[in-house]
Amino acid sequence: MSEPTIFELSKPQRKGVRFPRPDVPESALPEGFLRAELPLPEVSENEVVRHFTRISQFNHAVDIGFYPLGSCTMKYNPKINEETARLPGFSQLHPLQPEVTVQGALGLMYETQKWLEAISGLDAISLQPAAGAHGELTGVLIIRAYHRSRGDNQRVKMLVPDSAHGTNPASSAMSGMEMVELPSDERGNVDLEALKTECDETLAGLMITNPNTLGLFDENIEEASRLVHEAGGLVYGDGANLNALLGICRPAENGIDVMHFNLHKTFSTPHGGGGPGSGPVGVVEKLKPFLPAPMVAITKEGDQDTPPLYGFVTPEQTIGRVKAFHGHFGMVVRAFTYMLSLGENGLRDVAMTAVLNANYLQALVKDTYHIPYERLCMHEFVAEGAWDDAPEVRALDVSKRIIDFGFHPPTNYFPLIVPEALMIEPTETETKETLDRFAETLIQIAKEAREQPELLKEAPHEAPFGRLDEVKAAKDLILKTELPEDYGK
Amino acid sequence: MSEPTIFELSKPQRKGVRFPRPDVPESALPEGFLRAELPLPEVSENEVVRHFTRISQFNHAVDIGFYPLGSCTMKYNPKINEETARLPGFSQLHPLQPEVTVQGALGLMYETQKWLEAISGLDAISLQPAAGAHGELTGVLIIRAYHRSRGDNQRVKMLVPDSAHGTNPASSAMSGMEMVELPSDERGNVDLEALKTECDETLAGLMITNPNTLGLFDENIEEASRLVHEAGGLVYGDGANLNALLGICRPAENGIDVMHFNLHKTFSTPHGGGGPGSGPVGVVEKLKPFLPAPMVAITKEGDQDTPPLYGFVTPEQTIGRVKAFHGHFGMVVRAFTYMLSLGENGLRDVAMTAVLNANYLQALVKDTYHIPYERLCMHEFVAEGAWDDAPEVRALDVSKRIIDFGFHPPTNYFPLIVPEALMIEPTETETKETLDRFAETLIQIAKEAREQPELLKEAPHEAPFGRLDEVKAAKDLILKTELPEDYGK
Amino acid sequence: MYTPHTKADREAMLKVIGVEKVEDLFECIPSSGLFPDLGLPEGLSEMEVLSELSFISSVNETTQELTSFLGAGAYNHFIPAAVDSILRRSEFYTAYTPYQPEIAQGTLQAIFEYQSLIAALTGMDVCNASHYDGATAVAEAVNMAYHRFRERRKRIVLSPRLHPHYRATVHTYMEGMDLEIVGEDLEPDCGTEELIQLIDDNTALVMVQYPDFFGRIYDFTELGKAAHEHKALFAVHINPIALGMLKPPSEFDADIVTGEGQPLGVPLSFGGPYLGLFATKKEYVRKMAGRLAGETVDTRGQRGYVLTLNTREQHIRREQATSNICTNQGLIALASTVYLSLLGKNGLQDLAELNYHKAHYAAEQLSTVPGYHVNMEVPFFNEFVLHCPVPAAEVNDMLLPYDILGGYDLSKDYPSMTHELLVAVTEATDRSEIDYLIEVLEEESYE
Amino acid sequence: MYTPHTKADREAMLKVIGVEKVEDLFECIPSSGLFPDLGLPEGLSEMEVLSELSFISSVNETTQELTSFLGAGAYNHFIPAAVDSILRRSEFYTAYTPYQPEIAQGTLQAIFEYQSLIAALTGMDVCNASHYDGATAVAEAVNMAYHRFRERRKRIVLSPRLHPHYRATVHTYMEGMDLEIVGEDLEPDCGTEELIQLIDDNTALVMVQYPDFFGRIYDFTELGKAAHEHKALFAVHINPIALGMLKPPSEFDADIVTGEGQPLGVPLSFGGPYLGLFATKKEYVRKMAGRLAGETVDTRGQRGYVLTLNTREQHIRREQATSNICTNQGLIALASTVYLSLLGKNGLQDLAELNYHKAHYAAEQLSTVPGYHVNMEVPFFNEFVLHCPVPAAEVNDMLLPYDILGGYDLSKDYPSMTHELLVAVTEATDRSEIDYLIEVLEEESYE
Ligand SMILES: Cc1ncc(COP(=O)(O)O)c(C=O)c1O
Ligand SMILES: Cc1ncc(COP(=O)(O)O)c(C=O)c1O
Repeated sequence: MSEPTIFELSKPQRKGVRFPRPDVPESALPEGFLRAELPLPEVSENEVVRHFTRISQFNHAVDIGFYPLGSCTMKYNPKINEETARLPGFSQLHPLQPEVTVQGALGLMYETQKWLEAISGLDAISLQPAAGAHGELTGVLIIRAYHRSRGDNQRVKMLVPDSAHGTNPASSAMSGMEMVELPSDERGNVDLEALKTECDETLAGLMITNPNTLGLFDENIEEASRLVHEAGGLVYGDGANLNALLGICRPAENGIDVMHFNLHKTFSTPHGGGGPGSGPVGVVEKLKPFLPAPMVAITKEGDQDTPPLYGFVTPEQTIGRVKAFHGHFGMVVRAFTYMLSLGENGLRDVAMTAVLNANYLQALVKDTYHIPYERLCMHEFVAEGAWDDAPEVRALDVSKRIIDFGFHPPTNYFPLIVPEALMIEPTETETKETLDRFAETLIQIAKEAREQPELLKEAPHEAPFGRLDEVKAAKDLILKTELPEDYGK
Repeated sequence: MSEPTIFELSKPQRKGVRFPRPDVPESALPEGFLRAELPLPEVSENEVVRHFTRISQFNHAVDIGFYPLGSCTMKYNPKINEETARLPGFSQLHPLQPEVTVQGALGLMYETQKWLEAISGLDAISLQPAAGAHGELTGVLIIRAYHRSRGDNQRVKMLVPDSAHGTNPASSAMSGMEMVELPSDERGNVDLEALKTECDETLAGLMITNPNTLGLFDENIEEASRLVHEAGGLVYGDGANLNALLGICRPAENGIDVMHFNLHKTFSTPHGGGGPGSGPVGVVEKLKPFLPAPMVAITKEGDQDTPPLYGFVTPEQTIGRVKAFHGHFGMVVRAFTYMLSLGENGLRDVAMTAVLNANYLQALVKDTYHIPYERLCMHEFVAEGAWDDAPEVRALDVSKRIIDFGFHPPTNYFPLIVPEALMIEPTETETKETLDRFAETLIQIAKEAREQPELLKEAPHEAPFGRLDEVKAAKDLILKTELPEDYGK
Repeated sequence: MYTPHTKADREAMLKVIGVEKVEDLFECIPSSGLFPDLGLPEGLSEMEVLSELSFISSVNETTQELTSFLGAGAYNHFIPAAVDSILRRSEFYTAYTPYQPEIAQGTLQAIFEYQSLIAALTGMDVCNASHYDGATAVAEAVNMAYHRFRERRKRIVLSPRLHPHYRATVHTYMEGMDLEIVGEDLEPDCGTEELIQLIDDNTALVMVQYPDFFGRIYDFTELGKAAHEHKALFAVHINPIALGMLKPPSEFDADIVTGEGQPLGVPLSFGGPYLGLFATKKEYVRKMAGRLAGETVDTRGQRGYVLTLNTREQHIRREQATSNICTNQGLIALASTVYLSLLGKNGLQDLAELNYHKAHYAAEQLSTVPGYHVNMEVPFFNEFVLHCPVPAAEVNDMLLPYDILGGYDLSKDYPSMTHELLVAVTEATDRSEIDYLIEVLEEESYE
Repeated sequence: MYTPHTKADREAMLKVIGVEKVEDLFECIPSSGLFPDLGLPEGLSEMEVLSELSFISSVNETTQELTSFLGAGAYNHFIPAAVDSILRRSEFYTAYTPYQPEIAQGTLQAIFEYQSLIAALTGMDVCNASHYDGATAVAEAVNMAYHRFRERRKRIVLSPRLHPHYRATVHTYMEGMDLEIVGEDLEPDCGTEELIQLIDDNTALVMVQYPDFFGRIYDFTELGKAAHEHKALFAVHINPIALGMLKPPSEFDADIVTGEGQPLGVPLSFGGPYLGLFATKKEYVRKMAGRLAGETVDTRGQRGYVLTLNTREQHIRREQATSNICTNQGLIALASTVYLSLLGKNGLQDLAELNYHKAHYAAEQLSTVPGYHVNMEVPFFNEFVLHCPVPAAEVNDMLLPYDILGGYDLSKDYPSMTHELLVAVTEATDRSEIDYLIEVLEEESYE
């Protein structure tokens, strides 16, 4: 099954793509600056295409089958999005073109900001952040800048529930905040008592994920927000799970002051094997001046005859730039295409169906897998992949065995507050038949765990590769193809 | 491994792609003409995409690996061709647009005609035929029309060598000709003695494939043409194997009067899982008036300031239309892209490398596989896939075993004049390493044929499917998904 | 350009072969014309080629840029993005005919589903894996009928409202067969009764189009009966989108159904590649040309598919084969398969009705323009004949500067129809485009 | 729209859950704001969406339609068709981070090859699986250096000719860290000696760009030495195309190399998604943020790859992690991997030289236009500073009506450079476009 690396396919003098000879006189090359060797592979176009085509088939993907990877919202990525993002009028724009030449692009960004405002109830949106974690950093920096602008320099404490995604504490730390972890209560909500004790004059804010990473709507959200606000803090919402709330309720109305959106989750932009994502940040009115620069605004109102003029503006007290240029425009085009396709009712239908699917699946498996916080869930739920009467078996083994049935396993070992977690997010684009087959598979595996545990321990059996030795990888640390001395000379 | 059919994935009321509601007032539908049921599947876009993505992976293809299917020239299909054919300025043209609005398309067709003329030495080209066999029919009809135009109505005999592809005799028959089979001589050439005895006043022509289906350049081609011409006949060239001759020699100079090109072989347009192809036909001067209508010509010469005006014309004594509109334009764009990429030297390099690859492979395996007509070959060669000391094994078994090594098998059982034929055409886009691995595989299989014949008989072992029961298929004759009575009601 | 060998490769290979240089491999070729100078330019890099082709393509004016009412056998329909995203999978487009079913189940299952979908749509029992286009499918229908009667029945009755290109193709294909092709010279407006009168016991085939070349919908029950009374075959050429709402031709007891599959997700592409649909009754399956996928099982008990009934085909039967077809329209058939799967029952029905409503709106509006007239008596689908106050060519010439393609000038094929334009309206025609046409016609009044 | 349930499905599912209607699943949500009216329009069909988006896109003027000399961190390069044909494979683009290596070897091997290619190009030991873009890669370099010295060294020396957006991003990222960022206020034309003077024992990092923001090529050997004498880290931000001809930064003993990967086969796309390159020496691998693929074997003895050294990352280390990066630029890294594989050694070298020659031709020609001047003393790659006779903004405004994007107005970032335009020339710039620019400048002479 395994495939040589592109370097191994190389042979000196072989050529892939060529370029024309210069149509201008040649200039002297800068002596002393030229490299002696360029150790890149030399492969024909045919072999390059085959290589990547072949290895692609080693992957599971949404277009191959069910992918209930919790917290990642692996929904169907509509094909029309891929077409619109590739329209030359979008893909062939330089980011520094004069604004008059890119009014379509700016208008599209402006409209996307408006849609996200409507969905979240927030007052302004920046499309700059490149992914969820980037949005978090942006948001926390906004919180920091807000307090500083008011002379509240002592507000450096960021509260983060123990159920939070790793990016939340990491983002707080990166921004120079001090992170304090909050426990969850027995219903999986943020523990209000613990929160109260932290509500002092050093409080910068609370980072909360809602629905939280257990897939539960935090029933304390409004009370928690109230407490934080009363103490002079701000509430950051991790919007990774917004898929559950589209058109159901608006986070701003639950007290969220800053929030990031994951266009690569909620708004169907593809995950790309790890990225790119897009993590726009929205804020309430009072935080608008702190948004990163630049933002898109109407710089001259239109009227009946002329459209408005769009342009980039810099918020007065901006935290500055968080990246070059102005966000992952290509992803914004895809998300905008998706929102236009769905419209208000379609968006609401997404949330309702996502939640329906998760609850249905939970109902089917809850007698077989222990659900530590058993309630009606939102768009996902967390089960335990271990049983007292199957002591050898761990959640990882369950996951590997799931592979044999043609499904992608759930997220493993997250959130950390659930031992042997299997975090299952079916998304709204899956059929009942798929959910039924997946539930049957889980139930069968639970049985195998007791009766034939080795089936799980040795899984996967049906995948192109068996389990990979992670210890060896970390020990040997081979992080690139080692080339012979004379390669590329 | 196997996958439900699209009908089995259906569930009433499920929807894939939708259309807008009418933006015009609705009219009464024509009563009495409306259908009661429409038994089509109802599947979501996600499930449709998954279905076809999954089944696609059951296929071997050029982009997956070596595909030495003799006579089919399974060369690499450059990706740029796919882009140019999809340019809106080509893909969004209606075939009946006024000529002034499609000058680019007409010019491209005209240029393609000129390139094919230069390559073949013929004097005019029609791009109308849809595939090789369609070109054959066209060519034979031209020959027929030519004789009839001269009052030679008795010329109805078409000579076809026994090594010819099945389409050759079928095309002659379809045109109303009488087919007479010619034997091959001991060097694989057309048998001149046999040919001579058929050279009478009923002779319409000779259909010859050169290089022939043994992969051999017919050493008698010029003599055979001379004889046919002397007897008042015409020579039809099956251009399926033109890949061997690009820039090497021009068929017209060997005496060919009519010939078809396979753009889907020689000129790299993809084979599409069975088509579409494109089979332009070229003719010598005296046959020009008989070409199918319409053809592209310059209808008004240009000068320094204005480009020429291109338009469709109808040859005076045309055989008529062979299809609607004017050929497989999308394929012509791909072939033209390919020719521009290669240029004169690139074309010659294609032929030289194709012939080099075939001879190299032949040299590597000829001690193991009997080559009935052993000579320097052209772009392909034919070996026998059977051995006296492995009586159970047939060429088919060799082919099925080849699958286990990740290669597509050669063409089996063609040409008919070689028992247990394995017709091997590597093409020019394959590397020496691939040819070496393939030769090793063939040699290993020859060994297995003696030592472990069941390995061959039961092959393939590594493919997604085992051998399929062809007898059952022909007996049961299940040619579509049988639907329940109430499906689509 | 796409050849991978290094100098060292080439030398090693020549050594194995036992010749000195590549040129030596061609010594059997008559040396006179060897290595000719073709007078062709040097090759271009991919970047240059793309820029050249982009330039050429930009010289054309597309149906997106223009307001187009052209149909006449090729229609501007919306193609969902998922269709091309499947076609671009190189497992499909860089494979060939599935000769080795063990590694071609993707192609084979797709063909099987294509056959199933077209059979379901047309109401027929079996469908082949495609012909080149609508025209050649029609020619093959004639060819099949002719052979069905062992070449003894010589009369073919063709409706004058069968697409003129298709009829021309029939003539070319059957030129050597000495047939008597009748019906084409009837008045373009003739009824089915006039066709019925042409059927006799020497008739092999009666063939009509549905909706016909003028977009009209007729009931062919009587015609089918009449053909069958003379034991002739009855064939109907269809527009597959229309069958989203209309009775399938099986209800007229058609023996053969052909169609142009282009409307099913295939770009206009200046006329090709398109898709020849061909379906028939089970009893005629062995008479039908073209490839067929059939269901079976593999050695592991898995359901699978193979090409079946090969014995009908040219590679086995050679000169005894009815047809010579080999390469067909595989990838285009796949496009239509994905398209029909995506639309499904409701999508296709909605689409057909949308076409119907838009065309009727256009026809009604056009009838209000002084001097123009549309016959609304006979039902039509998404195309209709517009009677103009001046020759149709003049109207088209007048419209072109407004970036409007008015329609197809019927006088090209029907000399008596000098003032008639064939106007097509699909879901891709915006109401505003229709209104724009009306506006221009009103402004440029001939009254 | 993309939800598949039928009414019957929904009812059956609700029954299993034990609620009556879907709305009941949301009862835990404060009812005040439940099911709000968002004031958003109804959804559109795919056909309508495409037409809407096509319209919006057509309002823009593209770099193909215009003659563009814009660079400044984003470059108009030719992208071979094979790149997108691989990116469109949904096995790649609809997968996520390869958490389950047994069914993600496609992604993992591609990352491993990406790491290998970027390491080979830069001459560095290890490369991570990407950052968001050049700017964030630079910020992460600063972040890494800061943590490398356990937050004790507070000085960061940045060249004023490091891209202004990158420097701005560093400020934003490091805002909470109390750093002393120096060097930016040096004269834009300063030499490396002036940077050397800023390095002290409190310096964590010295960072330059190569070729720099003005396109210039300097030898950084001395600078690297100076940094290392103070035990500071030395980082170089590169343009990957330039490394097709230029010495890799490893020859300056760089500890960290960052880069903007956009030129490697990534469309301009109005600024993103792009690709942050990040490579370092083996000794710093555990300090580096971002994902890493490492080679290993599976239970069947097959070579394979896994994400390794996860313990550096946020999902394990949480607030102790140096960086918070999670989702990265996977697919864009794949694009660059395919691009570099296609070009290979010779292709990249030819391309670099082609850029070089074209830019030098343009610079020489521009120098002949009265009033304009290019400093040809310092070597440059494919971009250079054009001194204009009037403020650069005026020149740009004058050129726009000619459909020319003249270049980047440097006064936006360097207030003293009022008359300077940053002009980029790549292989995608035709000689005729350069000549056209010259022609217009000569015609619109300010002399
Ligand atoms: C709950 C949660 N928050 C934040 C993130 C980080 O988002 P990103 O990966 O886009 O940086 C994730 C990512 O999976 C997440 O699940
Ligand atoms: C020698 C030869 N002639 C003719 C043909 C028929 O060409 P096509 O399949 O394009 O109709 C073939 C097809 O494989 C062939 O190999």
